[in-house]
Amino acid sequence: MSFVEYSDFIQDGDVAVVYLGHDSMMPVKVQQGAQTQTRYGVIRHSTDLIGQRYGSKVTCSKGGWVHVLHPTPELWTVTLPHRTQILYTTDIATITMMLELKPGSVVCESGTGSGSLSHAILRTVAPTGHLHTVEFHQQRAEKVAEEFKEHRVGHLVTVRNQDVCKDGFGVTGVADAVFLDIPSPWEAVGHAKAALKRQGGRVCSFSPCIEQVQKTCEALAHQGFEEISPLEVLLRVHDVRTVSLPLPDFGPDASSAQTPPDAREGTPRYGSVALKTTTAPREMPGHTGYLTFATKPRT
Amino acid sequence: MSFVEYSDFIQDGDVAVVYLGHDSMMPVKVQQGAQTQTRYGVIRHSTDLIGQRYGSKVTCSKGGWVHVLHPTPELWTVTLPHRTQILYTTDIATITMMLELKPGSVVCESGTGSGSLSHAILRTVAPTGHLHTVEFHQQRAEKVAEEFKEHRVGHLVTVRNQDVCKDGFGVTGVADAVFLDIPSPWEAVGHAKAALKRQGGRVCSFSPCIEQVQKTCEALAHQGFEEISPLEVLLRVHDVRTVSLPLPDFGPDASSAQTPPDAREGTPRYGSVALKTTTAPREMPGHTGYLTFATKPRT
Amino acid sequence: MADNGDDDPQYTIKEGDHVVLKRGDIFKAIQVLPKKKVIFEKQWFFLDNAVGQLYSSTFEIVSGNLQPKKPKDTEGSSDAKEAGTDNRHIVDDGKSQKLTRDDIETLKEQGLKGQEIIQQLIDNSSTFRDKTEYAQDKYIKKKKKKYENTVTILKPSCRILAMMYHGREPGKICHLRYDALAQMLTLANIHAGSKVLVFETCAGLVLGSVMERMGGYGSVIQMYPGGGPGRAGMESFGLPAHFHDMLHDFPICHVNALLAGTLDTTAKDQSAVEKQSNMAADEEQNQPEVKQQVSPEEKSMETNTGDDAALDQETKERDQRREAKAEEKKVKLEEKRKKLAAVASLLEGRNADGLIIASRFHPCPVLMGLLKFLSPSRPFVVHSQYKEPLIECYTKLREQGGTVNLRLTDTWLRHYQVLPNRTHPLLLMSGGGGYLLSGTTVATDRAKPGGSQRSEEPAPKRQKLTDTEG
Amino acid sequence: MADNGDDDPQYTIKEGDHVVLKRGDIFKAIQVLPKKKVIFEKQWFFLDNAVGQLYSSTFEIVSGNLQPKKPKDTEGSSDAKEAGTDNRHIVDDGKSQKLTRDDIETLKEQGLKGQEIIQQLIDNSSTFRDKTEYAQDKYIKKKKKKYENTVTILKPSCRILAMMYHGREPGKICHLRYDALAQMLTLANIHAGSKVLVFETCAGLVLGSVMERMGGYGSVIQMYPGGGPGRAGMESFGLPAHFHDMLHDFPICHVNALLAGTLDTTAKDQSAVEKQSNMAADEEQNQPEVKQQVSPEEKSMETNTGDDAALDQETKERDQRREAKAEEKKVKLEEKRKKLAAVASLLEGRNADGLIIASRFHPCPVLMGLLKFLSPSRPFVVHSQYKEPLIECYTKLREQGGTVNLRLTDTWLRHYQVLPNRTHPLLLMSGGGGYLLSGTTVATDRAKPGGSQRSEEPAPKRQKLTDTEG
Repeated sequence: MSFVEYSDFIQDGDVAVVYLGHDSMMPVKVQQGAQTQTRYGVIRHSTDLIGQRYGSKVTCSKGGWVHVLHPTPELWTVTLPHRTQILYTTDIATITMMLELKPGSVVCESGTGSGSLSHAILRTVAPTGHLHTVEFHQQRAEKVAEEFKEHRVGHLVTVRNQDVCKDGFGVTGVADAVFLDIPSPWEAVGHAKAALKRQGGRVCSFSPCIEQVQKTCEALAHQGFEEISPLEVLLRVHDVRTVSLPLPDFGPDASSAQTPPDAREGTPRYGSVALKTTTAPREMPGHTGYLTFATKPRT
Repeated sequence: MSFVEYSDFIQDGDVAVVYLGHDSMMPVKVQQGAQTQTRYGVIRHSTDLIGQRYGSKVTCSKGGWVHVLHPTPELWTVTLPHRTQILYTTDIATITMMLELKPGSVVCESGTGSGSLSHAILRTVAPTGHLHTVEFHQQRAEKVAEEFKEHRVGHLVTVRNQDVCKDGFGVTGVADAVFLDIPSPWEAVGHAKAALKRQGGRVCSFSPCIEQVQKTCEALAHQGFEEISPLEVLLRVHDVRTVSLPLPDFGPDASSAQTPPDAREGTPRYGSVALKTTTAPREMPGHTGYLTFATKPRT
Repeated sequence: MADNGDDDPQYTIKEGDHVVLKRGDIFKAIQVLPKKKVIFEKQWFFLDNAVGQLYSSTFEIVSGNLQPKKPKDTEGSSDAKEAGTDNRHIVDDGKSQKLTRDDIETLKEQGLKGQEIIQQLIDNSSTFRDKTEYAQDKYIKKKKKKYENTVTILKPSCRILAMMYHGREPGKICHLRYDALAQMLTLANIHAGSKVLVFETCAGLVLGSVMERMGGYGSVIQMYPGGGPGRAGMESFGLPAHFHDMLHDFPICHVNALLAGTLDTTAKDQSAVEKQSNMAADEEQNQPEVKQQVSPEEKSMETNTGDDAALDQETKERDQRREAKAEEKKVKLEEKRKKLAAVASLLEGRNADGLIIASRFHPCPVLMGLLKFLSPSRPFVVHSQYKEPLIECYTKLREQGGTVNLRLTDTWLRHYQVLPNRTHPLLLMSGGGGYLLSGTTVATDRAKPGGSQRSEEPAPKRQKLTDTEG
Repeated sequence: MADNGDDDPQYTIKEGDHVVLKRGDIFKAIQVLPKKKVIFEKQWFFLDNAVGQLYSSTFEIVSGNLQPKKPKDTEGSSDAKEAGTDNRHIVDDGKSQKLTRDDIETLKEQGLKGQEIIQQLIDNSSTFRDKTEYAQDKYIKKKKKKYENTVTILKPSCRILAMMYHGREPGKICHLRYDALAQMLTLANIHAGSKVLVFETCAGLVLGSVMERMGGYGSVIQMYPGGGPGRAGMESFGLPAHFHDMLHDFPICHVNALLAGTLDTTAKDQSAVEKQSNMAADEEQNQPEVKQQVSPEEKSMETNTGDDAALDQETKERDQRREAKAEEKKVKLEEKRKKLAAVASLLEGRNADGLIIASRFHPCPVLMGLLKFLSPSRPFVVHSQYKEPLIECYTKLREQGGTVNLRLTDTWLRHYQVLPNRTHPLLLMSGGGGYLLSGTTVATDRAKPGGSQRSEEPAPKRQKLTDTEG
């Protein structure tokens, strides 16, 4: 297992994702002899996981069962331990495409946060690209570096514990893309420009507030960035369900000659109709942040 | 006919709406002896309109036919002559509810513009309410006053040609609600407060840009308004259509014993399925403006 | 609605008034009754002290009673906050708050008010000053929600009640969001002096909104399914008494008979009226809205009447009661008959000015049935939580003709936080407020009944085969 | 991708390169060929002068040729504008622009460039200075669009081509909006080294995007319906030659045979291969994408070969050609056979790592058929312009089991204008980018074939009867 390469079988030392049910998953570090407690009972790593195929059904001690999934950056995003606000897959997918990431891309990122985006970047730039990620919070920088190793992507990433607004990304003229998720992105725009290749590249800044976007756009324009394009993407989840709609009873139809237009074949006058449809969740994320993209021209 | 009262029959002097087809309508001033040219031919007012029932089908000179509709503020909004950017029904409906308009309400409005919102306000506050509307552009103020008369709502409205930011609404302490659609609404917030009843009332400001909203919110808070609530409403139109989806041909099914899960009853293996669905229009209005509502407390 | 000063009783809370309690974004509709305990946001209190106070006043809840608050006291002193620029120095050790849960309980027992407790929490948080302004704001909001105990009493309105139902019990109003309701009222051109048909299972919210918009002028006919018209939501509007004079109701089980001209509402034939009454009884258990209108006191009375002693006496009384009930029933039936006759005559002309449908029923048969009561050139609007049944309505109407301007829409509503340097859309939004199908009736060619009414569009605008509407 | 300086050929436009022309938000993909006339935004020009220039350069079109522009020249001097605060003084008399249409044509003939013409228009507008900044901006944009004649040449990328197709020809890509494509690539975990199945009728855009994301590592198997794989969009990516080595294709008409183990790809049985070739010919006329790949020159060659003189000579030549063609066909068939055998062996293991479907076909049978080729614990994503067929997919998958994490979603995309005091969402937005159904495969219990596989959810999480998923 690695976050950038599929394996067929679960091995000692892997990180696996236990699927407990819809929207309910947990990551597990697979260790010979270890056990994991779930609401369906205990999973014994040596017998239940190691040597099993990813995707297998595992019966827990209480008789309930779960599926064990191969980790992906997307599964990691929904199961990782939150040390900060994180970026979710909808924004991540947009960032990946709009930054034009692909195998071989060199990317700078700050802040690393809980590493949600970092894993997705690493997946996309592997096996020949590199991620330089800067996190000012020391505890977090250490923790995420440890996770990268556990997820076998450590060779693709350099974690730096410094203040990107003061000290930049620690590299110059090497990046194809730069991503900013910091409170004052406009203070780091100059460093972003310096980190990007002379031939140009793409930059993205994520900010929840429009004032941050305004200042960042100003700084980007001032630094000569082009195609400055702020946008927002929201995910809408459609819950599939079967609903039953009762039919109204308008009373006996006196004029039997002309059947009323509401008479339905095969359904009694006084019944209901079942219907496959989707419903919107009562509440949904109304905003995560604005994504401001721009292109650094050749300099 | 009046914009605040239905009639059954078309009379000389009415304004009627000619429905030519989906999203194609035009207003007509009904006049004994007059004619109106449409793409289906001429409509002769004396014979084709006057005395006919609203909603009737009228055959034009070229043999095509149209329906003649009773005017409503909503039909007026989609057919009125644009002298400015106008407010559309989606925003108007929201404004009407969130300003708590009802029969008897006294409302102040600026600018009047092309009168799209004004007609909707008049419809709702009639027969006992009143609209004080302020328009700084003289030509427009005169034109809209003329239209109010033609639409038989002149008795419900006072049109003032002045600068609301300098001179206010011309009334004090009488309004239940104030609506602002001007470039610098924050300059009129004080006048809005003065126009509202001592017991309190509601205010709404429409602005396309967020900076206008920010300044207006600041001014509203400064003037002691409460429940300051900026929002946005967008209309999505769903086009109903029947689409045909071809079925893929996976080739002859060797194992006839186990029918594949994709085999459909009654449809040939190599055919298509018709489906009632809706599609989104390729482009839709992505923004009209922000609506900022607030409550003036008792003072 | 001239300005009559504060003496005007409309601005004063009176006993028996329908009011709305508000805290933050939370609303609750309630009637002001003496010594009636009210639960709101997990707190118990009496409304008695509110009587005689002005509407829109804010009260503090002090040991179960309302205590008027000075205006402006509610506002947090957000300017006084001292904010860090980022949160790099915050180490999450779970120990940043020095006040324990027990400390807070002690503060509450000491009678500290919500605002004061929050200030204590801020003062005792070692990390508060290091948090970004954004995070500080979140913190205060969270704590406010937990410890504040003020309540504002509002005069009900369509806006407030629609927001209340949507926030508290969207299931009861078929997930009709307030902006969708706003669209319906406008698209249906609801206004004073018209004759409007309403078919709803939204607890009476839609009915009340229509009545408010008509200001007591004109007539509203509530078409209701078996079990009686649901009106709790309409009552919450606290509309003036004379508004109720314009309200009529008609059970839809008589629609076919009325349309066929076979509905007999004369005194001779009671069957129609009686059937309706029986059905109401039969179906009551299927009507959650109706059941909830029965107050707990009434229920307990019913269950406590049984007593084993003095059986004879009881039997006698029971007979008397039965007789009295039979007489009562007769009078009621006669009243009902008169009412039914009146509303039938309103409907018979098939000249209503508007139709609003928002229900848990399949909208298609409802719409096709009720549309027949409209004059030509009148608007109608149907709401449904689901899009598919409205597609069916649309298709049927296109096939049948008699309508133009058909539109299937929904609205998308977004609220904003606008604060210095912290402006953004709210992080949570409603998933959906339902779909609307709206249109306008037109005269159908009565000369050619039945037959080929399909091509209701002008000839030059032929449809492509696969497009139902261009 | 180290920084190799400008000598690196990847930064230089070469003959034969696939490039993208850009003006404002308008894109067009084109191959750089000598003396090839190009039409872009109603203007004709040759690309020859671009060869040897750097990518992302902007050119001015001067009498049909490209002329490199200095950077920064493109930007309008928006700071220099003098704006009115409102438009009260503007009387619309239709006379505010003093330049006539003829004047403008004269300016153009004088060789004035777009930017200069716009300045002339501004200078000659009596109302421009009185307009609000907002209105000024609109005016300039409108005029810019009309009179500017610059073009930027970009290196193609998934981002640019996806935006191009969506803007120009959404019908060709099943209305798959770029943000939806972005979701698909991420949800399907497309990355170097995996084995991915692609089924698309999006002109090859999805295929190209997948190939770009895999960087030439791993394998992509394009499953294609009759008529041959559509790839024009993929070619536009201008991917390095070695990327094509990882691309395989398989006609779906052999899927059932392959799954049943009856597909014979040995030399003895040519029928399978031949059938495929014939079908390709039969169906070509139903494939607009394929037809459009035929260039006008090829077409005219075909129609001009007929000549009435020297019939004998012709007959002879025709025979020769026929023989040569037959031989050629044989060789081609053998090649095809080998390729089919190779791809069949890739699929037979049923161990693909991902599946992406975006087509005009009903997604349900496509998904149910192709899902069988995936390993357990692998993601799949299906796009459809319509929600209903994906509801069907969802329901089928829930019935059948073998998948988890099913989600039916769509995304909502909003672009912003951020300018001092003029920040707002763009006034026009895309109506929709299509719906996605995504999920993950899991191992099915092969011990119990058929039978009751319905309760694929863990026992304690029972569904309500009316809910398909909670």
